[in-house]
Amino acid sequence: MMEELRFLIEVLVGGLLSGVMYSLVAIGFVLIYKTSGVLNFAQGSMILFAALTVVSLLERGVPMALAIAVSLVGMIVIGMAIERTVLRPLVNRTPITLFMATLGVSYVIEGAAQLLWGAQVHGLDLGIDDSPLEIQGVLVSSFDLVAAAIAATMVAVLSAFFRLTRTGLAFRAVADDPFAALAVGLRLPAIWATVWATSGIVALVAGLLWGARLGVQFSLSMVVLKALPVLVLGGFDSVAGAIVGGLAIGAAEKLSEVYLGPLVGGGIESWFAYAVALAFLLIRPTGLFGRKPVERV
Amino acid sequence: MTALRFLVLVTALAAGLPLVYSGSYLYDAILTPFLALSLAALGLNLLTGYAGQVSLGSSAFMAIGAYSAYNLTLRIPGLPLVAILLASGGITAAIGLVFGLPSLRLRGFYLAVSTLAAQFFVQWALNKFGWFSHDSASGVISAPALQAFGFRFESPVARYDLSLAVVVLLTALAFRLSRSQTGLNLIAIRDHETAARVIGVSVVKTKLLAFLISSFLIGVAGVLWSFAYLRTIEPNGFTLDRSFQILFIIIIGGVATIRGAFIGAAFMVLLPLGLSNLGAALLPKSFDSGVLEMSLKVVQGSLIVLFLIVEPNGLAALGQRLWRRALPVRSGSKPDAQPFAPPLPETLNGEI
Amino acid sequence: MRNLSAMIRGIAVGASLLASTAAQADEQYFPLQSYRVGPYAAGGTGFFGGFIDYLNLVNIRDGGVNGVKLTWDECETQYEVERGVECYERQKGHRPGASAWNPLSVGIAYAMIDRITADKVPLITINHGRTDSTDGRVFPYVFPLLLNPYSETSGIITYIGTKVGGIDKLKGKKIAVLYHGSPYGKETIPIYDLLAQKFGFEVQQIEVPHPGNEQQAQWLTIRRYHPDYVVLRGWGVMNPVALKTAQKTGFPVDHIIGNVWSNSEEDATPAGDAAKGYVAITTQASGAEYPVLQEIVKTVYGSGKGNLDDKKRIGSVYHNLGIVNGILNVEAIRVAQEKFGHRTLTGEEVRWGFENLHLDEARVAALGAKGLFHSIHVTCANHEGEGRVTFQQWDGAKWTVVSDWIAPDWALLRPIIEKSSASYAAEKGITPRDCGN
Amino acid sequence: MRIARIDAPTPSASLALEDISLAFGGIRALSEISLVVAPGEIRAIIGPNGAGKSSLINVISGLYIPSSGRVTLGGVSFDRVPTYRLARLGIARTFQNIALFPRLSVLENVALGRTVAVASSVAGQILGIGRARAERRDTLARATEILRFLDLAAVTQRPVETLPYGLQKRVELARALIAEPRLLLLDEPMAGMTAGEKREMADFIRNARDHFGASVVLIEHDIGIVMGLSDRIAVLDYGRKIADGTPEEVRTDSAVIDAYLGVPHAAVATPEET
Repeated sequence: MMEELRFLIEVLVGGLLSGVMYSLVAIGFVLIYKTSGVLNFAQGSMILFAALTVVSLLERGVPMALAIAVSLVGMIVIGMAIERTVLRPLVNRTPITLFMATLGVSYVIEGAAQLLWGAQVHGLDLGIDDSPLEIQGVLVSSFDLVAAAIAATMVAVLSAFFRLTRTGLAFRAVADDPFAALAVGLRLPAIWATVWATSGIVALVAGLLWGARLGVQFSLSMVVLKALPVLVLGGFDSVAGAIVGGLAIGAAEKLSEVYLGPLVGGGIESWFAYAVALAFLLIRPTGLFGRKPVERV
Repeated sequence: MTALRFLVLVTALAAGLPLVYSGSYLYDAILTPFLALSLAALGLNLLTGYAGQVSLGSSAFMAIGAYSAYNLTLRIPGLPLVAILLASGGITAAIGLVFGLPSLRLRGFYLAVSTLAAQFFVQWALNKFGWFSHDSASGVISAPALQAFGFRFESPVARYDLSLAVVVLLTALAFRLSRSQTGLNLIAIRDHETAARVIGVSVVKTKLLAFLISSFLIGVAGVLWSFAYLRTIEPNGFTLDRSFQILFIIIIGGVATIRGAFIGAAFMVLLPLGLSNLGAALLPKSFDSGVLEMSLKVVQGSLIVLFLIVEPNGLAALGQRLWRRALPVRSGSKPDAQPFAPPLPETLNGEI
Repeated sequence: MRNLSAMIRGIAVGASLLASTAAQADEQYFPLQSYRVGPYAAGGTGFFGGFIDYLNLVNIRDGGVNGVKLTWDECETQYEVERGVECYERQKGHRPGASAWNPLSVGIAYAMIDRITADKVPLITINHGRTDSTDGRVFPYVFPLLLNPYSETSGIITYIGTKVGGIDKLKGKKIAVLYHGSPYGKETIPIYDLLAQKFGFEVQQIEVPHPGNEQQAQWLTIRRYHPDYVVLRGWGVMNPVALKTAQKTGFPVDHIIGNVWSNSEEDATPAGDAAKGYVAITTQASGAEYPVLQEIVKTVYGSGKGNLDDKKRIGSVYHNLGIVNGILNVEAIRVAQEKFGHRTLTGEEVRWGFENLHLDEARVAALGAKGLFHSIHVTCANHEGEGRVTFQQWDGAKWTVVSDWIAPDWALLRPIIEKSSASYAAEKGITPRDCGN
Repeated sequence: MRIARIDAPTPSASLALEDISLAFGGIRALSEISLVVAPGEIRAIIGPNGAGKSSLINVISGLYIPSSGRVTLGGVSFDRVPTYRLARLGIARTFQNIALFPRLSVLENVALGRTVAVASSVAGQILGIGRARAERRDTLARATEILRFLDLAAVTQRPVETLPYGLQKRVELARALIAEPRLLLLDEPMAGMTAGEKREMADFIRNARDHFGASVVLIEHDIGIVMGLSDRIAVLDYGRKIADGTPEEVRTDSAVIDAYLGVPHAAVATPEET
């Protein structure tokens, strides 16, 4: 009995910690969706590019701090470049067109990343210990704890940025009402550029943590598929939703795989998260924290 | 030139092609997959382009069509080809209907992402339950040749002809649908759901109908893809990437046009092939093929973005403009000035 | 001229008009459906790099096979089936025609079975492919050389048997199989069950959904099950994640046995320290110390014709697999030339060569590959050729062989294979050949 | 001062509202509105901006759900009006912000108004046989007639998004009329029009009533037009009905004068910004 309970807690904790990792990816989506209404599918390839840059520099003998700094600059440039060359010419186009454009961008980034750094598979060691930790007999991954802490720090920094700085306030104004923001003289393009640059930074953090978990390779970009149900559950335009949604999806996914999986033969994680999100949506069509569009007739 | 006449002309040319040229590369590597993808895109266009319901699950429905056809041929020996195609499309349509139910409640990206549930669930189920693949040890099925009236569609040209016949017939029907009252209803719920409801369009019925018809076409496209083109069925061939590819086809080709599906498919099939052949032809053999392919990927992505930027309404609109420019006299006879319209089918919208 | 013809093929007009222009000296052509881009590029560059390196070695060192030059061209598939098919259609127009197809992709291989059978060119699926294509009576043109998934399974269980102190000691042991959620991953489920029954061990088979970048749930299940060994039937990113998650959940890595698609440097490196001690099956040892590799380094890389960009990858698992694949293809041609003459052979003639490919240990040694792989003996009925397997352990930087060459239990597996091939034959209306035994 | 209920719902009425109240998250938009529209009557609803006129129309068409009260349409009484049954009940409406289908042609938009009368199967429509064929011909004939009636014959093939505002408003009216409604709800059909266009539109509305025999509920700001066009006028202010009667009665009602001339409200004749 105790044994079962402990196992349940282990699964739950593991799920919540995985969920934090999903949130990390989801936040990158939310930032951009909130301000420019774009579901940026290139987020995955940005994650790949960021991690690949860091790891390739490390392998060429560049110190970690410098490698991260270079990648950081690179990601900011890429984020702003996408905004400038792709999204701005497409302003006022349908959301689906914007989405497809970011898919096109992801081809470009994936191709460029491999052209630049090769198609090899790399290990990425961030120097975070990954031996299992036993707390009250419950096994917890120390790496996941550290990763969660880093993710939490990033969210805190982002929140502080958006609450305390002028640009941040402008961001929130734009997210609330682009037309009003435009009317009071906020420069939309400058804010968009900032947001895209920020999403580049988020991609770097996600790339490093996920890269350390998976190794740095092409399939790193596929982590976005883990973030999509999180977005649906939490609402595309809510940072808080991305966090709560991530935790909920992570936990639900692991619990279902362990307890429900054996009943149907296992391997249900790939779609179960979507099913959970979908079931939830039928109750609340715009997610946990998503805003309901107002229709005027 | 009226739409139907244009369709007949193109069909005649396409059907006559094998008389002139019979190299298998053209049919097996270009035209047959082009036809299958066009049909899938046509199906998605009815759903996404006309009815405005974004789906990212197209390739799952192709898979359902393919597996249905496999199991039908396997389990009901002697079932005629037409019945196989109809039943495969029908099964896909029925499942599409179920996965269309969320559309009654969700919209936009919420709906789009929810269709991913279909994508992953179908892939999982087909892989999980051995029955679907006749308990084949490796799960990858070798598709038997399709037969009709004692004829086996085995040679590249025969498989092309079969695809052509199916695609032309279904395109003609889809064209008629798009011009009918029901076709207008699809556009009505896309453009203004509230207004549509007020004027008496049944939103529930119309949305589900869109899923039904769209899934039918995509299911048949899946049969062509697996039986006429690849001749193998493997669940890994129906991934999210394929769904994206089909979505690309309609966005680049032209949303809510019949011809957009074909133009877009031509673009998406020929672009990578053309680039790859061009690269192979122009660059020295010693050139690193990995570098080449990655560069091509960059070029392909850039071209997609470029087309999205320069042509909001897709290549179909671009083609139409060029056509008008080439035939300035005809464009003057647009029926703007005509006080009364001729019978509805031709005038509701003059072009395909 | 070839550039021009390729371009015209690109626009798909009049391809056949020009395809027959190149009828010069004797050459033996290999179409390579390679993949150097996409998720599996690491495997593709290694394998096709090794294959090309060996073909180059034969050309440079020996001037070809009995004077017949080996030629090839590459067509990128990105591991996607329809691109593989397009490449097939593109490359089959080459004159002289293809000697053999070597896609190193199960999906592409499947899509080609009907096509190559109609075109009468052999299809080589070394270490992978349909298990039942081992039955050459039903699949005359398909050759899953060295190893098929069933033999692999048997080999792994035999190895675990030696680790626990004899195959009879397996009784009462617990083995967990962690498999990739795909047809490939599922293929061996019945074989593990069969072997569990036969040897009296307990087996739990756990699926990891594609791509496998999250395995917390699976490894916690394993932790609760508490197996003696875990077999990793992985693919791509699933492998390093499995090793990392095993470490996270406290499972000893040296009790994880990887299968043939979990056995490369690319599978272990990304896991970092978590992979130290990991064991995996292989049909060919890694390392560059074998004479044939030394010759490749000296002759091919020495003259700047080496195919790998990164010379550190010479002797890696995929590179060596490519070299072994090269040896088998070239030797098949050599065998066929003895029968049909020292000239350009047709696909059908090369097929005969494969079907009579018999490299015993002495011949393997003569080829400079002693220790690289064991031996092969292909017959009309057995297209796998009784390849032996060995096991290698990862030390954090490279693989070291830690076992003898092990022979899988072919006799046990053959009836299952024949049942499957018979069902295929019935489905496709094929009458099995009579192999005269 | 609150006007007493001056008319009671009768079975023959095209529309009857009984004590309709509506609130948006605590804010009252409509308070106990009662209103009866007799067959063949042109009934205007006027009032300052934010008085609740459009909300009332939206309640009638089921887009808003009232917190209390009942709506009787075509003899059937509802707590909440099912929008999808609206057309079948013989009710058609136009929208304050034009709700046409922008990329379809004028003819197609108008043909869509006939949806409710289509009974043929989808297969029949695709194949163009039997009933579907007859329906199609019928739709075309009716559309042609209505487009001619509304002076739109010259633009039948134009996508509506390319038409000027005034014409779009007219197309919306045509789309409503082709359904042959017994009750026509017009939400600011003349907003943003020039004086000439307004007169034209008023004529169309009057003709539509005479020609097709529909009752009309009309929201309009231009008092001059309303006075000339309507049989009876209801006046809303702050979500309450403050007056109801013939144009003459309303013109002299003190509450109405207070509401329109009082400080909080905008001038009457200013066209509402939409």
